[in-house]
Amino acid sequence: MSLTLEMTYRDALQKSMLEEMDKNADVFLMGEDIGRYEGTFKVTKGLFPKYGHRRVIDTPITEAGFAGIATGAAMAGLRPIVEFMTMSFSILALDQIINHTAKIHYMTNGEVKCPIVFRGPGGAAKQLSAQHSHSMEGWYAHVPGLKVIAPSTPADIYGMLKTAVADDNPVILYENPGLYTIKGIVPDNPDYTVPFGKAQILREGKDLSLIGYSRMTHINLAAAELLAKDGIEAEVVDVRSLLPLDTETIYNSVKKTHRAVVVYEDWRSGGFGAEIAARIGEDCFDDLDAPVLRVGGLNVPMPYARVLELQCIPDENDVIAAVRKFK
Amino acid sequence: MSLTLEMTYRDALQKSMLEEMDKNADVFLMGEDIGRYEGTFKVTKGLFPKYGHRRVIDTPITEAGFAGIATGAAMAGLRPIVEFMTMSFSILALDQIINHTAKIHYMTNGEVKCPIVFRGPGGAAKQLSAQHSHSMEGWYAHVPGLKVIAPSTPADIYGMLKTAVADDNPVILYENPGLYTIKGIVPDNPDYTVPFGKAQILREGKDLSLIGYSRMTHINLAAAELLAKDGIEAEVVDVRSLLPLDTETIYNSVKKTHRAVVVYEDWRSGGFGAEIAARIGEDCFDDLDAPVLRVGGLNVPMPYARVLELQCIPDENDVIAAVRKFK
Amino acid sequence: MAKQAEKKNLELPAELEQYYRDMLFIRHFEEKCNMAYRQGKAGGYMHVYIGMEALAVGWMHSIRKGHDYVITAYRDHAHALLLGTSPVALMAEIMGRKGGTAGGKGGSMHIYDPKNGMYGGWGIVGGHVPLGAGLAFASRYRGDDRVTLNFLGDGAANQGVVYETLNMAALYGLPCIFIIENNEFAMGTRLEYHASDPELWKRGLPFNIKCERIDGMDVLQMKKDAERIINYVRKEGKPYLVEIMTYRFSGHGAADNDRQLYRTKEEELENLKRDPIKRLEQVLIERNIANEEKLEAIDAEIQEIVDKIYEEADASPFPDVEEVYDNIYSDMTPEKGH
Amino acid sequence: MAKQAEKKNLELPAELEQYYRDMLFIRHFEEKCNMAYRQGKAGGYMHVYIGMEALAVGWMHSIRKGHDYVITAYRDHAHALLLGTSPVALMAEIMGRKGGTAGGKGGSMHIYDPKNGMYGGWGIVGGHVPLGAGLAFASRYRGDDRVTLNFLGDGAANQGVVYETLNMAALYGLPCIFIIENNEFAMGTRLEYHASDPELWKRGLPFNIKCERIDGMDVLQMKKDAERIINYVRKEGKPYLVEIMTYRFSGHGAADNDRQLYRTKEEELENLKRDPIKRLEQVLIERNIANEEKLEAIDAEIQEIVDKIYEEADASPFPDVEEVYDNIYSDMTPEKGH
Ligand SMILES: Cc1ncc(C[n+]2csc(CCOP(=O)(O)OP(=O)(O)O)c2C)c(N)n1
Ligand SMILES: Cc1ncc(C[n+]2csc(CCOP(=O)(O)OP(=O)(O)O)c2C)c(N)n1
Ligand SMILES: [Mg+2]
Ligand SMILES: [Mg+2]
Repeated sequence: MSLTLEMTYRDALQKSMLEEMDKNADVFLMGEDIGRYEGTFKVTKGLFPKYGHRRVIDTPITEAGFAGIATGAAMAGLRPIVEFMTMSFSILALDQIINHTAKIHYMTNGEVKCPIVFRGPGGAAKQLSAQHSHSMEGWYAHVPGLKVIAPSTPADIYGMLKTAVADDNPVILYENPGLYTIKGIVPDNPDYTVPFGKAQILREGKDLSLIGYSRMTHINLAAAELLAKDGIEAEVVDVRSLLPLDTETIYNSVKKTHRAVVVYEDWRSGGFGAEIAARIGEDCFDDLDAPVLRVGGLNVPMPYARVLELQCIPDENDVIAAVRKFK
Repeated sequence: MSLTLEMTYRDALQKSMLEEMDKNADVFLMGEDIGRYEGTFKVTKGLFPKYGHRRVIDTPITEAGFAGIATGAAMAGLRPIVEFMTMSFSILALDQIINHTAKIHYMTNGEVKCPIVFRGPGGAAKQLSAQHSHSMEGWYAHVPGLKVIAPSTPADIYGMLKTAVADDNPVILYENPGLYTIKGIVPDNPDYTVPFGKAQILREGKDLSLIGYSRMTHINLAAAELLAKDGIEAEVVDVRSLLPLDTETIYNSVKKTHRAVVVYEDWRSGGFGAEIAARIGEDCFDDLDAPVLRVGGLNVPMPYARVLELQCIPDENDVIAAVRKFK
Repeated sequence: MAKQAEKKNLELPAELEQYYRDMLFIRHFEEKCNMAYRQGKAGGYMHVYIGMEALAVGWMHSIRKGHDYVITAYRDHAHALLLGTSPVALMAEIMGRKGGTAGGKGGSMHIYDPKNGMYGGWGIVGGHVPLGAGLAFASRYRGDDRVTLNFLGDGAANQGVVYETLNMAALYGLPCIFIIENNEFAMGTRLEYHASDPELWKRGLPFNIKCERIDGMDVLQMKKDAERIINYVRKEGKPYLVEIMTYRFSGHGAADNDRQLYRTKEEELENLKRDPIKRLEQVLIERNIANEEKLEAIDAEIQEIVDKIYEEADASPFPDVEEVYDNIYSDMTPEKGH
Repeated sequence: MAKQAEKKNLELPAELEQYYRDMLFIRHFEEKCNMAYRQGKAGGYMHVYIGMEALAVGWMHSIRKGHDYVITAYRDHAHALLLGTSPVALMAEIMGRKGGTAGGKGGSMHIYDPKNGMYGGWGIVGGHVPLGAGLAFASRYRGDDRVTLNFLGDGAANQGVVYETLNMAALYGLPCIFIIENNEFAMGTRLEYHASDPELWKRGLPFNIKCERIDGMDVLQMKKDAERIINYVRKEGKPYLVEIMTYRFSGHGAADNDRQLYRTKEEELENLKRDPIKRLEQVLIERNIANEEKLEAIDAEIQEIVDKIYEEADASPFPDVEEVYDNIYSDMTPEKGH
């Protein structure tokens, strides 16, 4: 038996869910077309045949309703994993999630716990246009009572999903359609977990810090590669967890490099990158040799035409262009 | 006939709506208990008797439904003003507002306009606890396609409501329960308007800039008074309009004072103040003598007990405490 | 024929007296709440159940307390009291005290007592309805025999999420009873202005859910119907929808002090004749279970108990300011400070 | 008896031929769309109407085009074509071109053509339904005599906002027809797995809305029913709900290539027998309006037109990158840049 496996982000997520279902009979899945249809992004493929309709539950297209039902089930002690076909559809369930799920523990002063995971892909896929391309992680990370994670690698999604299922609080797992097919090494250990609130340095560098999460971490890695050719050593900080946010690791990187670029796919204005940038500005002021720059998605409802859509989503060239602004 | 009147924020808003309804037969009001019951915050008092149920429409408690119906009516050329009893309830209508209303103009490439105003009080009133105390302005100001305003004075709500009604785009008017009873001078001129995208300096000062909007502007003014006693001259920047955001006025103030505190009632982490702070950090780096500080609401679901609630909402002492951090 | 049998007055005297005491206790408890509000000892939004007591009493006496699940909106004092929640802790919560059911964090609208089966206490109109179905979902998932009582208002019955929930409850076979407390008003909006068909029991029709309309001002009838329906749901593992006709004697909430905006004094007086407490008083007298004197004694006794509850709650401390950060999460605290 | 009268074949031959041409045009147009998608010329989510043509044809021939309002979800090509939207502009939109109905910004799911009464083209399941009621609201507000056709899917019929809208439509008396296109599937979920009662026409029952179920595979019957209902709604100024039984022959969207996950080949073959185009062909032949030869000629003619449309669209330019900022607002641009 090997100690690691190579697999895609999608497979790592699937394997992680499957193992958690095997471990704990209270864990079940709920979502649109996740059972018989295997999920639109095929993340739940194979789970319906194995667990049947009792534990892999196809729902009507009623996001608010099933988010609420799953939340109620969690209040009663079950541990649901709810898939949103895309995070854009979770907007219909926001009242349930932010005004109910997130507040149960506080409003009951700890009497009722709500161990639930909401997951699904956020951000742009390919030409899904304005109504289907929302990044929602910043909205969720704004809400006390929720935890929000956005892993970028197969190992991390594997380990963080497990942490999420074990957590007694509601967790939002923000995926990204562009991540499902990327490959990576994953520990072959069903007890492997990755804690929340720990950022990681995926590439060391001394000249500047590229700070991002989810798919943007890969953009940052690619940008760092290119910058290295010009002798610029970028440190890549993979934030992984937005709430709790590991400011320590972020700040330490900035203290070392004195320059930071925060990269996120969500609309630039008011995205969670603004929070990260504002905190760095507040707490690392004396360490900064240059303004904290941000690279975000264009402030535009996502257009359909590929040529326009590509304009909207940050890529390594946008990151490099930002870096070039540092004198 | 006097050229100005003294009146409350509530009365100024009411007068403004009434005048706009008189001017344009396409303007109508919609919302819960706004007609016969006169509105929970009594903003629409007197309008039902005057205009009847055709133009002052009591709705069922179905926020998504009536936000959508009003949006459809706006698509057909009417000019609805929709009241949310509190902005917390607008969460139920978010899919309509951010995924439909905000995107119509773009998705139709300008073929369909959507002249609609959504308004209501956001933030804490008094002991309404966790589910009723949301500040929503930051969420809306994150969404391209919407305009978001948060006036702090009777004159501004009077003039900006008129600008909003005349606007061919969806406008979110963020009020605050604490503002309704404050008084101020209002021009006695039904054609008075206040443009969007223009911040104003409500108090000049050379030592630091207090940047805020809505009720927090009054907190900033109060803090500035107290600071003045200690010889510290704070400039108070009333942002008024979050989207579009008048960075020019903000930056000019910061360039003058070299120190900025951004003050907002919403949860500190991920609130719109983070965006303002991040932009100042990005664009005024060389002008800053100290980090851009933020004063926000505690990252806590609003508790009921008054002693706890008061902890959560920023007041002048919190602003002063932040200012004291400047060496 | 079933009706015939029911007419036989099968209730024991002690039972009837208990219903009477319960209704009266709720009534006096909430009059006290109103007083506390007027004195500034309670704040926020506070909604009393005055006039509607028979409804909750009928249902709560028909479930297995502490076993079955109960959930409702913000008009929640009666439900908690009947389930066995400490009235002192409840009053303390309403007054924002440390010893309240939620340590003063929830207030009147957010009463929870899960050990007794009370799952809130929710402020968003209609928002808790799927949560209730979720409790029932857990019962079905586990194969236990719990029933969930899912109370909602006539106004709430319009919210979209309620229909979504009805569909799923029937689709998954959830042992959940949707109980529409039709008190004829949603805040200041009369039933016929908010519901295109005021017969709200019909809301079950499209979903293959049994549904009916019942009078909620007669506690004895309420009790019988509640029992019948609960038995059905427990046995069949299917949802049920009932519309219960009632009336709130008070304003919508404690801050609603101009009821004339939406109803006349005459209408109120007319409805006061349906007072469920008065109605049961007559039964007690007719059946020789009590006389005027005894009723007065009970009233005085309950009034005294309620006074004590209030005093005890009022003597209890407020939360400490540091508690503001407690229990946002089970295991961590968010970034502190303004 | 009304049925008897309807059996009299009142349609003129030219009318029948037009329905046939329209259905065939939609069919071929969308086959072309599928081809464009396979070739990577169209992207995103794209949903064709193949098998359902009789439905839209019946309704669109019964309204006053350019006067009445039409709104639907993302399965929207047929509705636009029938209203008179330029097929080249439509194809160009599907291919993300500058000359598309929305300049390439919307794509297949977001087709608008307000001058012709086409108000989209919406991607959130159920989300457009209140918008449609809002269009009807404008008609009522203005006192004009427009009718709104508000199309939605069987899956969409579960969304909460739909019920909220039904209630308000009836409450306010909106001239809006809710047309449930029941094609038996919501993506990969079969009707009986998503609706607790598969008779979706019942969704109107709680709201005092007239409602019924109709066959949507026979264009002639569809036309008659559509006319009858539209006349009623225009005259009465009240909403109406109809469930129309149809079937989608294709996958849910162009990317759905494993239909076996949710239905068998046999079921598909069985349903192909209901093909509305084949059915009308038979009528045309029976009534001696056309023979095989003529039908083939029409087919070839339409195929050629569609080929030309495609070529023209395909030859048209892509949007310029700067256009990305156009029309977010009518009068301003948000902060630019990444
Ligand atoms: C989503 C939402 N919208 C509006 C409100 C404000 N509100 C609180 S109670 C209420 C009336 C509800 O009436 P009903 O459901 O009949 O319950 P009742 O108060 O009569 O018990 C309203 C409009 C709210 N709390 N939540
Ligand atoms: C709110 C929302 N949830 C999920 C989706 C994904 N989705 C798109 S179409 C669809 C199926 C809809 O089925 P139905 O309403 O029957 O329409 P049909 O596709 O059959 O025409 C789903 C689940 C969506 N677009 N919006
Ligand atoms: Mg009511
Ligand atoms: Mg369908």
